[in-house]
Amino acid sequence: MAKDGLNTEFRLVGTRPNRPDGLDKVTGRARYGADFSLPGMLHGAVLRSPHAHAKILKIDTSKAEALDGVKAVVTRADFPEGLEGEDWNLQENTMAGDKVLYDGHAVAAVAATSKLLAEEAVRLIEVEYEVLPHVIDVDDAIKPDAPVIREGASDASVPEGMPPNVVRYMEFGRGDLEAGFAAADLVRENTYKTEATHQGYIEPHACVGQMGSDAKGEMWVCTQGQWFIRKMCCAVLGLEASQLRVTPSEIGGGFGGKTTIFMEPLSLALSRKANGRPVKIVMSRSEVLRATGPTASGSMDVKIGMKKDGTLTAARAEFRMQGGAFPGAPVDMALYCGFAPYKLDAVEHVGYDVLANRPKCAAYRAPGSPMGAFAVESLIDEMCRELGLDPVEVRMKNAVREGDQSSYGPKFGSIGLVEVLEAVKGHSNLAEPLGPNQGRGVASGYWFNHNGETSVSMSIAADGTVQVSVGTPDIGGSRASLSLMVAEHLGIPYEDVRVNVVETGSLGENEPTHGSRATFASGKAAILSTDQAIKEMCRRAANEWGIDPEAVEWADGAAQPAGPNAGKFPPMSIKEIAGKMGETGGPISGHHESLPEGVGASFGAHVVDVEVDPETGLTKILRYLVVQDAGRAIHPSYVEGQYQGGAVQGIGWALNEEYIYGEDGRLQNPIFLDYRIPVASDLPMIDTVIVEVPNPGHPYGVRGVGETGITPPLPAIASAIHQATGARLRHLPMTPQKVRAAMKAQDS
Amino acid sequence: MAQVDVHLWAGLRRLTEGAEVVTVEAATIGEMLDALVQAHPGLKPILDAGISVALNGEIYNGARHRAIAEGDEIYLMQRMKGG
Amino acid sequence: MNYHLATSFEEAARIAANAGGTTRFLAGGTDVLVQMRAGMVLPDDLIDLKAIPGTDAMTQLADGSWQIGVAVPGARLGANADLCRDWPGVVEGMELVGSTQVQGRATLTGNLCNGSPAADSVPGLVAAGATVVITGPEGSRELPVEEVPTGPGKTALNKGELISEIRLPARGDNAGDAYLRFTPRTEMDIAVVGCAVSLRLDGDKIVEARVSLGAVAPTVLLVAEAADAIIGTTLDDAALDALAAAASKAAKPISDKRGSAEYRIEIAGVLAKRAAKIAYGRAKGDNK
Amino acid sequence: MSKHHVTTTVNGDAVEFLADPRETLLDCLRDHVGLTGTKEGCGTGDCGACSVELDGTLVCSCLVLGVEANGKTVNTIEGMASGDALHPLQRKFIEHAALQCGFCTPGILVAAKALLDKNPDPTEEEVRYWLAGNLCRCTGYDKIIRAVMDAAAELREAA
Repeated sequence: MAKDGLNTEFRLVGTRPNRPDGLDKVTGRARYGADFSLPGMLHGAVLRSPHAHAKILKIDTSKAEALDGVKAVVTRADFPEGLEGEDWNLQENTMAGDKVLYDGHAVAAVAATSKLLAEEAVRLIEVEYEVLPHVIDVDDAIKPDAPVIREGASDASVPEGMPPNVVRYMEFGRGDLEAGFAAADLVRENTYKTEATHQGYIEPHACVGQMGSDAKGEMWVCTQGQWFIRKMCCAVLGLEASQLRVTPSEIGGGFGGKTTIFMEPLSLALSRKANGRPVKIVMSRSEVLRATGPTASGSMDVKIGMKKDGTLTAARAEFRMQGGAFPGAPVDMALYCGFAPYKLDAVEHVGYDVLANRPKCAAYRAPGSPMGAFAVESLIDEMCRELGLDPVEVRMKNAVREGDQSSYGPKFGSIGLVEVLEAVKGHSNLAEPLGPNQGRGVASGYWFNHNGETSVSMSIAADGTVQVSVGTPDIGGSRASLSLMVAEHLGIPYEDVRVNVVETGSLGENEPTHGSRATFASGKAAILSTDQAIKEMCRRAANEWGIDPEAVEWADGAAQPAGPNAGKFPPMSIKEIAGKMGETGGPISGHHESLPEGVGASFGAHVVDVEVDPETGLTKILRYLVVQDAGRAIHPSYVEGQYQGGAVQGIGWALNEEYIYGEDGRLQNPIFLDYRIPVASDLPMIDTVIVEVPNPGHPYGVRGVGETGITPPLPAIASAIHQATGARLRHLPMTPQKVRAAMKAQDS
Repeated sequence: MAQVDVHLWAGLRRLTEGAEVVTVEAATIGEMLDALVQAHPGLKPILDAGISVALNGEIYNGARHRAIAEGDEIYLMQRMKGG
Repeated sequence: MNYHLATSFEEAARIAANAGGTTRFLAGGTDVLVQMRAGMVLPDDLIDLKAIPGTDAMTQLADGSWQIGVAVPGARLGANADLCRDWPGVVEGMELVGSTQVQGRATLTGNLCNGSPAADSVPGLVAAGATVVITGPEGSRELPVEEVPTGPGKTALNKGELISEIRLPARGDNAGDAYLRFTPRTEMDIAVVGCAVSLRLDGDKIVEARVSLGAVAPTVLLVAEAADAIIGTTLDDAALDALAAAASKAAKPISDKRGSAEYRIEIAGVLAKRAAKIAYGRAKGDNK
Repeated sequence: MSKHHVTTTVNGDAVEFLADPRETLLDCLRDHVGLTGTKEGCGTGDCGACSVELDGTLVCSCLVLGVEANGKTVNTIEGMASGDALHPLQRKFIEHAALQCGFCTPGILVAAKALLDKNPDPTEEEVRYWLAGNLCRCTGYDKIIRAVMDAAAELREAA
């Protein structure tokens, strides 16, 4: 399969050693966000709006301030003015200004000598509101007469005359759409809706912030990106970035939701007001659900033309998404990813980013892609059924290959969609017979994967072991995969490499662990850093041997004469070189920083079998198969883990997860009891097939595997339910009640 | 200095007198973006708000320094973000 | 908040009767602590009952009836083979309350006193004909379980009163009970609808039955019409249809985040049929 | 609002602390005893991250008051390994890659141990239902279930 000509014989890459952080994590020693404490530390609590939309007329904090043990209270008045663009959005979301924009919007914060005291003080803060009309649903929010959430929030992309809550507008495509639809034997158009879901990481946001009157500060925080935290906190508080040092804790899940700030600036603002005493803030679960995350909700029209043989002739998508009270719904990514698996000559995309009275949406695993896939893949499946075509064959027939123009514009480089679909066709799950009330669904999914600013350092210790400093927090096992690659590259044991996720003072800026970039980008940079050290070790050996450094090469963990002409010397191991580096020129290290190039996109396809209880509409997942192109699986266990975890998040989104709002605009399900993420007994084992079409842009062929897996479950399950019941659900989640209603509508 | 065709998204046509592909002379992504604004000043707020550039299929946020060459495939895209 | 560790029900009643502010009794704590955490209830006085002798006891009397202490957690009901044999529907109702962890704490009495119409353990108790002993400043009284809740979050207990024991009647021969609930997830969920059926057979014929529905009205219902639909039958298809119709007719639910009224009415009938079949099978000696 | 003096045994050690009666056992373990291995994911008994054993019974420590632990024994994740020797469940979790972020892991290990102590030969379905109160958002549970089943098998062989 080495179509890029990469070496496929590896000593370590592709093996499954124990993860380096495993012992700490099974013994309770690993330190997460809420596990840090400092001497003199205070505890913070946040007062949040009970209204979806209201003017703040007055905030009276005097009773709270008078409470014994309360050391600081902050409101928006404590923040600098004059911010613009996304900086203003972040500040406004951190702490409400003139208006509260959603249920859960922060209004004030308190630091006190105990958590209980801080909570008591919060209850003593009196806020006068003038409640305003609110809007929750995206199709309501886009109406011309909808309550206006913020005047002047639209950017230059929005033409005159659009409804007031449309803040971004986009339109792109190519080809002759009319001719394409005319050439089709079947043209179908439908509307699909998805509800907002939360990333649902089990660890609530937590931080300890400390800042004195000199505006020098420190922060310990659970985050996907310490430099993002630094940049955003400094923007919101008007601080100098280099004066704030941010140390990432172990992170208890993120899935995109920990790439931005929420209450982190509050801890710094409170600390500064409390004479520099550190302030810990730990969110409750209901705060997490009301005021962080979630993803956008979408309302999506899709129109597709198909020939009798399954060939797609034209496609059009018009997506409307709300991402809360701020711009940023991933309608763009949804449009880019929706048709990405298909070769199309005529395609048009239209997107609206719409404000609504909900929390500011944050990235969630392949942001936008699951919604786009739900709409597009569902319609493709409906048309396959109507024409009596095999859904896998239709996907194969229209599959994009290397060199094809993507639906969104640029040509694809090396991709593995065809290989993925071949693996699906050959899998035994497709041969399993289906019984009554059972159905099977297939869908594809896409994610670009991402590069991003990356800075990595490595150094050789005197005993020949190696430490690597990276800036991408390890969420799913990246320290294991990075260690494997560096050890492979150096020709040393896996155990001899320690990868540390370091604080902002230790490296240049790094983008967070997001977009499936950590193993790709930090991995590539780690290897390039290692190359510098290898070059230096070869030079030291050459010096010792008295030969030209060019005549030394690195192999099997040692410097070796390159070829017979270089002279006869026994290999000089890394341990030997390291042991005397003090006498041969000092420390040996390597460093690399760049915007790494060579990102390889990842396609996947899922097959799900379900059984639907015809009397209750309850869907049970019987079998689940994930097939995805990893490029190369550095540590296959953690690649499988990404596939399985992504699939189960998608299953939750498809079946039960949703933000439920009351008439009053308040979130009705801000606890895990009612925000129903899948539990162990809801699921079967999740079968995986790792397809490896190596990415030529990475030394070991890595593509990035984190995101694609959340995408196909939404449409795949809808299609399986269709087959099981005859009813097509076009509005997520497919709760038992909705499935039952659709079945009844089908009967009548 | 290379002459390159920059593919915009269709929604920007109203800012470019109807052009969806704009040909500019530039040696880097940064020069390319500046040349776009020079040719069509209406694009400035869009570019300032943050976009991504797909250069031969590789998607960049920022990277104004990145060299471009004759014949490169260039698409402007909405700002890329990941989870 | 004052924390009291009472050593007798009389003492607990006295503390509660004399308390000025918000008072809560603490047994398993799986509702009270959640309410405290959410700031919904901030008690001034919290009276822990677990030090009262007998609250952790579960006894079968000579007449076959059962006395269950107010602090006996769900996990212990399930671990008692005799109780599981006599009242499997009561046990399975309690076992559906929360997770394994919650089962280590949550109690029948707490689930009842929380006053939720969706409480999973209550329909089983109602169908079983269970009663509670209430201790208060004025002495003790006994009340059928179905009369304890008076509305969502409300009970028939007066100030200073608390439940001191749950009584389950003797099971007797040729009888069986069952509880089923419907939830979108397999576990960790609140009933959209719950239904318990308890019945006794003479040969193949049902001679006694009680049917109870949860989450379809402000309180858990005892539905006599549903019982009447199957008494005197062998639970044939016609009887099952009549049962479902009676259950659906008795259901007067609201529409909320957990389900629409229309859906709940329909599911009440579905669950009644399914629960009756299980109870019938158990009465026939099925080992389920 | 006086604090209560609480005497307990935690992981075999005698421990004393002062608890506000509103503080949960979870708060007390983390803030007063210094054992932060037990995690808070929800505070409402819905996620299982705070699982501990209280007098041998598996409970959510967020649903127990600190004062209720007086005179009782508490076992947490920190007491699961004996010295250097990991419990087979801990070892199998590492070997099977049954954790990603690891935040739910302590609670799942404590809960799984309680299961295997009671039922050394559980079926997959029994494991799934026993652990239904332990939410994991990273793994999709697959590798967790496999690790528990494998640890059970190893423990049975050793027994």
